[in-house]
Amino acid sequence: MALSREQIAQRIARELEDGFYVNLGIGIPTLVANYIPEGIEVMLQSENGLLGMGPFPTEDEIDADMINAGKQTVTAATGASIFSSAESFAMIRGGHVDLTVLGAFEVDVNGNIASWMIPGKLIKGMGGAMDLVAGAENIIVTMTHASKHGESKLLTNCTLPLTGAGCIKKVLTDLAFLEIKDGAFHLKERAPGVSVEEIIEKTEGKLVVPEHVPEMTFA
Amino acid sequence: MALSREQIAQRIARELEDGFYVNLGIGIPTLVANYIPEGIEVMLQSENGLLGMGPFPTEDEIDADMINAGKQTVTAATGASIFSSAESFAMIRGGHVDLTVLGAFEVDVNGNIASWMIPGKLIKGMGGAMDLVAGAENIIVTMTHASKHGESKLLTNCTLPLTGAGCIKKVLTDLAFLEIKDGAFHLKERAPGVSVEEIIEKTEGKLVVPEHVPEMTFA
Amino acid sequence: MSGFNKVVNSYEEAMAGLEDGMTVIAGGFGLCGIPENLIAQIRKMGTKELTFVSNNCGVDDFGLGILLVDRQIKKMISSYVGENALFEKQLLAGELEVELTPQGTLAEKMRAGGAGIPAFYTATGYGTPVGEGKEVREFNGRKYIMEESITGDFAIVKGWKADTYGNVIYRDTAQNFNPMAATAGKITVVEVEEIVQPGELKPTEIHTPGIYVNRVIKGSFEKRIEQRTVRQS
Amino acid sequence: MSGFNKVVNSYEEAMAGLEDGMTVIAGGFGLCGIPENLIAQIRKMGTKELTFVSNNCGVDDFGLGILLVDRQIKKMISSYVGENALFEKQLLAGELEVELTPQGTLAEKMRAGGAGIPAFYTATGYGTPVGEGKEVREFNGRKYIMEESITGDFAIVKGWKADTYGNVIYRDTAQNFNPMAATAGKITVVEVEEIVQPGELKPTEIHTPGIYVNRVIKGSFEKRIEQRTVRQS
Repeated sequence: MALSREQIAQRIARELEDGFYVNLGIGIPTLVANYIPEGIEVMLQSENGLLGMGPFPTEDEIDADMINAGKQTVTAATGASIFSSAESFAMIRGGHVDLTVLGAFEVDVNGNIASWMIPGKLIKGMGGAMDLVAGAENIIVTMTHASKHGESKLLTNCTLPLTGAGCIKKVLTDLAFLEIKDGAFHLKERAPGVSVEEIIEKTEGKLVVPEHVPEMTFA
Repeated sequence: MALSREQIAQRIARELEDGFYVNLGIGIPTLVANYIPEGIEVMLQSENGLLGMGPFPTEDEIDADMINAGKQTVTAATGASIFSSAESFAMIRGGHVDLTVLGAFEVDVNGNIASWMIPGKLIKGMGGAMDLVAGAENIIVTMTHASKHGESKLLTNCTLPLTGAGCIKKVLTDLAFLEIKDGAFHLKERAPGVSVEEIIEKTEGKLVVPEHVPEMTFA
Repeated sequence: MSGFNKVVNSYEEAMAGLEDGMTVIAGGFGLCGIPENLIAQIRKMGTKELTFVSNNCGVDDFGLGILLVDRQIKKMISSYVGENALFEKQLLAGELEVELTPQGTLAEKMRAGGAGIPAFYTATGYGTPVGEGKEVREFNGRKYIMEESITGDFAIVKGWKADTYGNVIYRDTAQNFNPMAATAGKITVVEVEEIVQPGELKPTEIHTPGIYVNRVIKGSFEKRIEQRTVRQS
Repeated sequence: MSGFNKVVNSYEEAMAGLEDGMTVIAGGFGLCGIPENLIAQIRKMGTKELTFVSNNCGVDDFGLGILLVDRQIKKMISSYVGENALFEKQLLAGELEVELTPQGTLAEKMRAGGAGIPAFYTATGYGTPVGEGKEVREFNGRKYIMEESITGDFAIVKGWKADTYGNVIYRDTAQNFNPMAATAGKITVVEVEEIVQPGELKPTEIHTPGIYVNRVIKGSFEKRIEQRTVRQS
């Protein structure tokens, strides 16, 4: 069966290492914060200028001057630092963030990503996404494997305008965990009960399938 | 008679306006701080990261962490701010300093300045001088009009390696105050008792002399 | 009165000199840390054909969004816009121009503008629509695009506290774009919640040194919250 | 123990991994705010052929000057050097290479290095020996030169206080080049006068966020004064 939103977040959380500075995009990536494994500490970077994002505030703690990049009210964790947008993107662009997790419309075998613009629809802007994908060494893209109409989002060439070129190495979909290298998707894990055949069928870009593809397990 | 060091400082101080942010170079320029006219307040910028330099400390106040760009112990004036070298030169390069005063070996009719390097002698470095002359709109260069051997330092073309190109508009020597424009030095004032003839003789670059050249007066 | 006293006592004075067709750089992220009263003053003045450099364009009835009502904005340079209906309408009708700029590039363009750096290279946007028409150059085997800096005729900034000399500190994440905006205006106006005497702010804690600031005014602020999210206590 | 605990307990550990031929970026201006014990540790290790990026090179028996004794420095990238006799001797003998860089350009090169900006344009040095061989480009009628950023294998930094997560604040003008140096090292080592617990430094007052810092060590400091100038009280 396809992974639930929570399972996607759980699987991504396994990529976290103790001491990681992590930027989580809006949507499913935000849920990762709920599944940080025992014994591991990470610090969340919010690109509006906060390193060490804490939980949402209680009613009493709400403060208009304390928000995250999703414009939600938040708190600062112990040991947090707060700084300007220029400093925040110096961190991001300079490659100091250990892991970035974000959503996308499409990725392709060359590590290109399209996530911000659908021609013909109203364009609201890229926000910090282009900086995040250009700056990070270690990025996980999370998305559904195919559209509702069954069209693959893992392509030979992205069809939508790009957010970044050649920068994506890991993709987690609702069906599989894949790595991108040498111009192909490499199937690493599949969702519980999802067959390799289904993944092959729903992957338009070149897919390398090893002899054994382990199934993800969830507690 | 040629101006004394103190008179040079006094004359420069007349260029100060209330509310000016000023960077004073090492040597004679530093003395300007002693002659700030009544009713005028200026803030001194020290390029190592201090805006609002105060007087030297008393013995009791001395603090190794509080120095100026000449590496002298100083104090912070009321309302001072302290910041990094990058921020300090953002101010300087960005043209936010209202007046810069510095010494030089040579200037020429095109506003070029040479102040940091004499080939064949040991080169210690330009420090912040190149940034200061490139960043400021309003610069006063102060120097002796001629060398001890009588060779002019106000030239058609600088002979020494430049500190900056086309950036100097005002020069105060021990003999005269001059402005540089349209490829010439324009004589504006002369030191008390110094003849226009002497200034003409000691100025190698093109010199424009108006009908009347007022004499500087000192209290 | 000291030549360093930047305090003005009315919003008319604060925005005096703003003219049709000018470029205004504004601090703020979403509705957080926006100079709300300076924006309201621009609304009141009715100045037209303005170009705004700001990460966002407010919402329908708050922030820069209120300048859409009388079509005061000609162009937005922003990373994310369209949280309001009027914006969308004017954009689709071709009455409003938008130059979408990645958030980090936008912050750096403002900083560079204030710091006398006319252009810099970044990998952000290479190979995307943002990079089209821009110079591409390779450094150490990687491709970068050249981005030019931004300066404004005015910068409008929201601080927390300022002293009368214009030294400013910001509160929490209301800092965001404000310090860079402050450096990049020919005339920089800062509105704050509290004005203190010189010497009351610690020199090493000042975020924006007064050298960047031309006018300071004390305001009172609504500080509207865009996404009110809470946990149970 | 948290993965964010950056504290090390010996100078050996602090500088572990430094190898011959590496590039080290050092904070400090003159003898103010220099990482004096980290420098002393490099002396002790005897590492050779080092390139140092630092505004100055100390004096004969203090600061980076002490690394000249055993000829540990191959090259200095600095704005002002030569406050010591040994430096002069090695320079004239061709045993030491110097790349003189304007002070503001040097600060910006470090910042750019840490911020993922491979190059920027500045008017500083145009038309001078510093501009020779560098690309010249005109923006708005003025000429600028392209300067490339700097990063180091190590950055050595002197802070005032740090928390165990590596958040650092600097004291007065001992800040100088330290914040930029901190961003530009593959491994950034900060020595401080006091280590506090996370939460003790106010988030908006932190000069260097811990994300840039790999190791923190508490030292004791001589803090030598170069030009002792006083007034009568």
